[in-house]
Amino acid sequence: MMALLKRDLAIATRSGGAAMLGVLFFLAVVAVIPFGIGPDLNLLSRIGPAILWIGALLASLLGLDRLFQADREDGSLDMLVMQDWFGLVATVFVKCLAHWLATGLPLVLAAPLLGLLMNMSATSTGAVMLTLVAGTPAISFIGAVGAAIAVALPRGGLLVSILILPLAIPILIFGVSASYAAVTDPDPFLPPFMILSAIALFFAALGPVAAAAALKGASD
Amino acid sequence: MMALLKRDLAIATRSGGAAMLGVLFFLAVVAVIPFGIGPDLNLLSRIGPAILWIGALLASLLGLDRLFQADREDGSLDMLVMQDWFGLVATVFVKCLAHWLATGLPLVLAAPLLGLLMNMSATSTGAVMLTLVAGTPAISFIGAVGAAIAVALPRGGLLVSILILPLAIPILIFGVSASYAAVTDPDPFLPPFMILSAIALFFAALGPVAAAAALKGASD
Amino acid sequence: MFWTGSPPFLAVRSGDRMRATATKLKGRRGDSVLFDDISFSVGRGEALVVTGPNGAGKSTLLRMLAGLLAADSGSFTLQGDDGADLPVAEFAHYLGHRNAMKRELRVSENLSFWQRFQRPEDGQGLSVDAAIEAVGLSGVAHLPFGYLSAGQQRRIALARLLVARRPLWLLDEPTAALDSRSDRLFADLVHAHLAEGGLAIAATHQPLGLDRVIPLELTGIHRAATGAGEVW
Amino acid sequence: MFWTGSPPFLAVRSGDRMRATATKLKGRRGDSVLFDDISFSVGRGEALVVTGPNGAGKSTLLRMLAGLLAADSGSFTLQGDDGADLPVAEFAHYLGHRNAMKRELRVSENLSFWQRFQRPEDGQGLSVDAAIEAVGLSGVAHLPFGYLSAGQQRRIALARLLVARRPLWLLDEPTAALDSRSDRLFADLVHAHLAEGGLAIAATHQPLGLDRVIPLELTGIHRAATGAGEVW
Amino acid sequence: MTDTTVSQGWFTGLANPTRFLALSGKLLPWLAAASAITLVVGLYMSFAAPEDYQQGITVRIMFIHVPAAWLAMMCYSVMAVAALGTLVWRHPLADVAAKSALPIGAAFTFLSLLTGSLWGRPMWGTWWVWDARLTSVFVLFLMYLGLMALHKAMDDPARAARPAAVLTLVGFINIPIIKFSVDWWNTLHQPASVMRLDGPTIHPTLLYPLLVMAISFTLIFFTLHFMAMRNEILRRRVQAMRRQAAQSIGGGAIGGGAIGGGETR
Amino acid sequence: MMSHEAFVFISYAATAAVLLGLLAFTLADGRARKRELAELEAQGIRRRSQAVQGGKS
Ligand code: HEM
Ligand SMILES: Nc1ncnc2c1ncn2[C@@H]1O[C@H](COP(=O)(O)OP(=O)(O)OP(=O)(O)O)[C@@H](O)[C@H]1O
Ligand SMILES: Nc1ncnc2c1ncn2[C@@H]1O[C@H](COP(=O)(O)OP(=O)(O)OP(=O)(O)O)[C@@H](O)[C@H]1O
Ligand SMILES: [Mg+2]
Ligand SMILES: [Mg+2]
Repeated sequence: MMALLKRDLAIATRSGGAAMLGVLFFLAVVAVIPFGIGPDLNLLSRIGPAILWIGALLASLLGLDRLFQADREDGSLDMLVMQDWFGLVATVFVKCLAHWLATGLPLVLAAPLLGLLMNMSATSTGAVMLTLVAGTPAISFIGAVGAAIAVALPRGGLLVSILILPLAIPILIFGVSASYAAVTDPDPFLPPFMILSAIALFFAALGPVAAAAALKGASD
Repeated sequence: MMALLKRDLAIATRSGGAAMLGVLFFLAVVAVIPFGIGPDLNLLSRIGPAILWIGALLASLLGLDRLFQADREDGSLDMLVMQDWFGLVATVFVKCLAHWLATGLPLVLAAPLLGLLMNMSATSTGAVMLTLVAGTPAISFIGAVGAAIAVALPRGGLLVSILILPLAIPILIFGVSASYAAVTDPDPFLPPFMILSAIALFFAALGPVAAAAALKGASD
Repeated sequence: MFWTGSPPFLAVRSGDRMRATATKLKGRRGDSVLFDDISFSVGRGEALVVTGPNGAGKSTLLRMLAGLLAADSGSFTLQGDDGADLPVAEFAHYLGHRNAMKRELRVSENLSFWQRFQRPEDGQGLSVDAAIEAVGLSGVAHLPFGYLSAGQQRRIALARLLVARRPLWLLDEPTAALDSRSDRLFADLVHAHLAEGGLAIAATHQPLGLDRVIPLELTGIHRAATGAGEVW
Repeated sequence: MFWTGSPPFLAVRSGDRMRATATKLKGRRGDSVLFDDISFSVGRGEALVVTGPNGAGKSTLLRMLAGLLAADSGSFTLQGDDGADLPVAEFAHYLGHRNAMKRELRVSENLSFWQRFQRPEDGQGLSVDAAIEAVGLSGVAHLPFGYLSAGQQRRIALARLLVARRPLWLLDEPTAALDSRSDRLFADLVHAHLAEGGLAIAATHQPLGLDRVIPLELTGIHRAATGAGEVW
Repeated sequence: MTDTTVSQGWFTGLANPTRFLALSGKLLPWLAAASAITLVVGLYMSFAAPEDYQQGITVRIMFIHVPAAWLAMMCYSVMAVAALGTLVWRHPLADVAAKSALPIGAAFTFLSLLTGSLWGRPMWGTWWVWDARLTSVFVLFLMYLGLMALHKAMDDPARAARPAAVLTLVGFINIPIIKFSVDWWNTLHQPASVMRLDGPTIHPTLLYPLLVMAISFTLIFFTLHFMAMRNEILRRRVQAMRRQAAQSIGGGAIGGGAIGGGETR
Repeated sequence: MMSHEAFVFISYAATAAVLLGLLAFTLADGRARKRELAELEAQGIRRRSQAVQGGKS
């Protein structure tokens, strides 16, 4: 399984540059929002966490549709599916992890820079980073279900996003509210963050199983 | 060439009615935003144009990297490259057009509906539509260069995102600022819009030629 | 013998009963039955060669054996030396039409990935270099897989079978794109595999150069599915 | 003859001088020269068959002839009947290792796309249905290409050569994955093409079943590039 | 290909497509008539109902808004049950039921969104707000459309069935969210007044027309759903026959003849 | 600003339009499927079990 992680990371970093693309897209999102709300630094810093979260959610969609498609096209998917059930679930889990490491983690790391651009306080930026660490893997995990469903579709990209976005809404809600709770005083940070973590754990358990089921069914 | 357009559109639509998918994708993106930044209608209507533009950029990026890769993997690219220079440039142009028709145009057409959801004024919505009409093809055209380079480099598309997205960001910025200029009073709409159109024309001319050159060079 | 190093764990001993047995397999694609009532049994040291015209269902049969497709009815089991059922997925190698290699990774990276992915903890198999050597391509290890010629790619795909030792080989047109020298090389590989107690099931259009095989011919005449198949 | 309909525009007439001529072609991949000083000339009704071990450079040569790769030195030209140079890209069909068909489109959609894309305005060729018929697969026209078996896919790829008539065929292992019946069918297709004044250049490991061919063997012995090739 | 294998048993026997066609054929005229009658009665009652002292004439929008909203949720629940049928019993008719409910559910959801907007404009002064109730209904609408897109993307219905069923079930969490969103988050939208544990709090002059309209919409739903299911069955039958015909023309298939394989040793 | 009656009217009209549209589409779809079946039968293609289970529906 480590081997799989290493291979997927090698491919991600070698071709496509998914990590870079995600961060750049993220940057683009953050760059255009100020146009809308004007140079109101106060407002910017207020909606900063939300913007970072939305950017991260959307950036995670990039490349998600190829999660299994590339393997299907060169025949590797057959070997992956040709495992016992636990092996397959573990494989999907590891592939999600690799996807997160290649696209989600860079976003987390880029968050401080973007926080600066959005005039966010250090606490706020820290809170966003923390919630992103907990939340973005959940997006990858639930995204795997969409990717597995669309594995046989030529241009699954949009379809995967459509299927996944409604399911990702809870992640967004609790991610953002935890980030806000960290800076606004009466609200405690922990409850929404715990819920976010619970969702992440739930998706980490559910996503690979559902995706594995879809892959088993899709094999032809 | 019409045949190519038809084929590419057919492939795009096979995965579930391209136009509908585009609109749906956009709806999903827009639906997600209020969960992030909250249901403040005022704020929403202010960042509306930016959201629409970000959605358009994201939709264009999803699947853009596959513009030539799919053809390469099944061997069709050889036949496309095996034309005279003008044929190849025309082919790239048509493929970009198909990509735009399948992903960009639906967004333009859906913009009024989304404007309503984002509580945008009619002027604002109109301005966004106009800028999207001018700007989204430019993203497809310049994206083709990236896609062609990605095909060329067997192990290092990293360049692609680093090269292309920075080029796409000006489109985004001028598109968004023109949309805002249309509604905020002191700023004139025309200058940024003219710049946007100029960029679009420039990319429409440059993109296919550059992409064709990259493809010719890439063939191995 | 090129299997140097570790002792041949598969070596045939008297009393070895490892067998791959198909019973009344029925294969369907869409609404037509490709084959029905396929039964065979392959033991250690034996090879089954499936032949038949294009579209007869050879690949479909092999994918069923590999567990990638569900059989319409019938069963395929692999019994270990002690008579217990073994999971095919873990004891068989499947080599399909596609090579299961990443173009952008080096040959050695590709192979060592599969080695670590497919070799069980205590399993055996050649080292990556030895496997590349065994398919006669020493020197290409550092090249990206995509740089190889069609035949070289196929040979590297064959090398995957060597880096993780598994008793049953399921091969779908293994010699496609191979030149005549490599055909012989492939035959030697399979011979060695069989000699060490392996089992092989191969679909092919070309003679594989194996001398003692169990033939199985699919006629390519399909019939429409009836009964349970006709739902609507 | 299965080319029914339009008169055979390629039919050999006395004085026809269409020729494909290679002069001192040199092919390089990376730092090694695959072949050097390859010269040949193929006229109407003639077929050149390139053989050689895996990795010898057959595919590389064919891609050079098709104009997909630049030759290191030397030239390849196609002269029309009037002696003028014709653009190879427009007068040749190239069939590579891959089939150039979309899995998700129907067979008929794939073929009619290539027909409209590759057939010149005034060009000739079979209708899609006739071409599918010619490769013996009538009935699969409405199926998605991805549903076909490997050999059926290859045969549909061959059908592409029929829907848009071009005088020069460049074929890279055309019979890979074909069964023996289809091998003969392919030989007939090439025969018909040659009989009507076509030219063919094919790379292969298997006998193609053609009776009069010009052989060209690549040794597969590569040498390191020197001289002009060695820049560094 | 176990997904099309029909195991024997009373349940599957009852749900045999051919038998379903026969049964639903008999039932449909009655259903259609009942829907028409209740609709006419309901419409009459809604216009006979007195105007609300607060909302004036716009209260009449309620008589279609609320049933449409209920049906939007009920339709998804029907689909979720059918999805269970697909996954657990692997019965093809369950997939037919789920697939053909999609456009109907989407239509009712659309109606509830539209009439809600039309009601919101005079009542709240805005067409749309992003509150929890409205947004969750909007997400429901998106999920209907997404599932339709998924079905359309896969040309082989047998291959779309299971992924669509998985997705339907995963998306079911949205239904309780819609139902209880008004209680969980304070919103503009008013809380439940009919379907409450402690009985309806709405005045009978408004309640009865509402209930009749709800019954009518439910009957309309089942009428349309049965019709759509019949169409879907016929569509799949045509598809199967087409494929079969094509195979008997090409590929050398002969009916019931000897086929490949056999004992080899 | 529209009168309140207009909102009510548009609501009822839109509901009627959507439901009638759905009905019309379903009827047309059914008719098209029946036509296809009839065409296939005219070509002599029938369900194998037709003799047992009886005819078109
Ligand atoms: C687009 C906007 C709207 C949407 C999506 C929407 C959605 C819904 C839904 C899903 C229900 C069913 C809730 C349940 O069964 O518990 C419902 C019920 C109801 N809605 Fe709306 N609604 C909207 C706008 C409005 C407006 C503007 C009003 C009135 C001012 C309104 C008044 C009601 C009433 C009275 C009920 C019945 C509640 C009950 O008795 O249980 N809605 N709506
Ligand atoms: N995914 C699929 N869906 C539906 N039908 C398929 C699918 N794959 C193959 N078929 C059909 O099943 C039949 C058998 O295909 P299969 O690939 O098993 O043949 P094969 O014996 O391997 O042929 P070949 O020698 O050409 O590789 C063919 O008629 C093909 O059209
Ligand atoms: N894209 C490439 N980049 C670098 N080297 C390549 C590339 N493609 C092929 N080569 C090398 O060039 C040599 C010739 O390859 P080519 O594909 O022409 O062989 P071939 O004669 O067609 O072999 P086969 O019979 O296996 O198809 C091989 O040694 C291969 O490694
Ligand atoms: Mg096969
Ligand atoms: Mg080759």
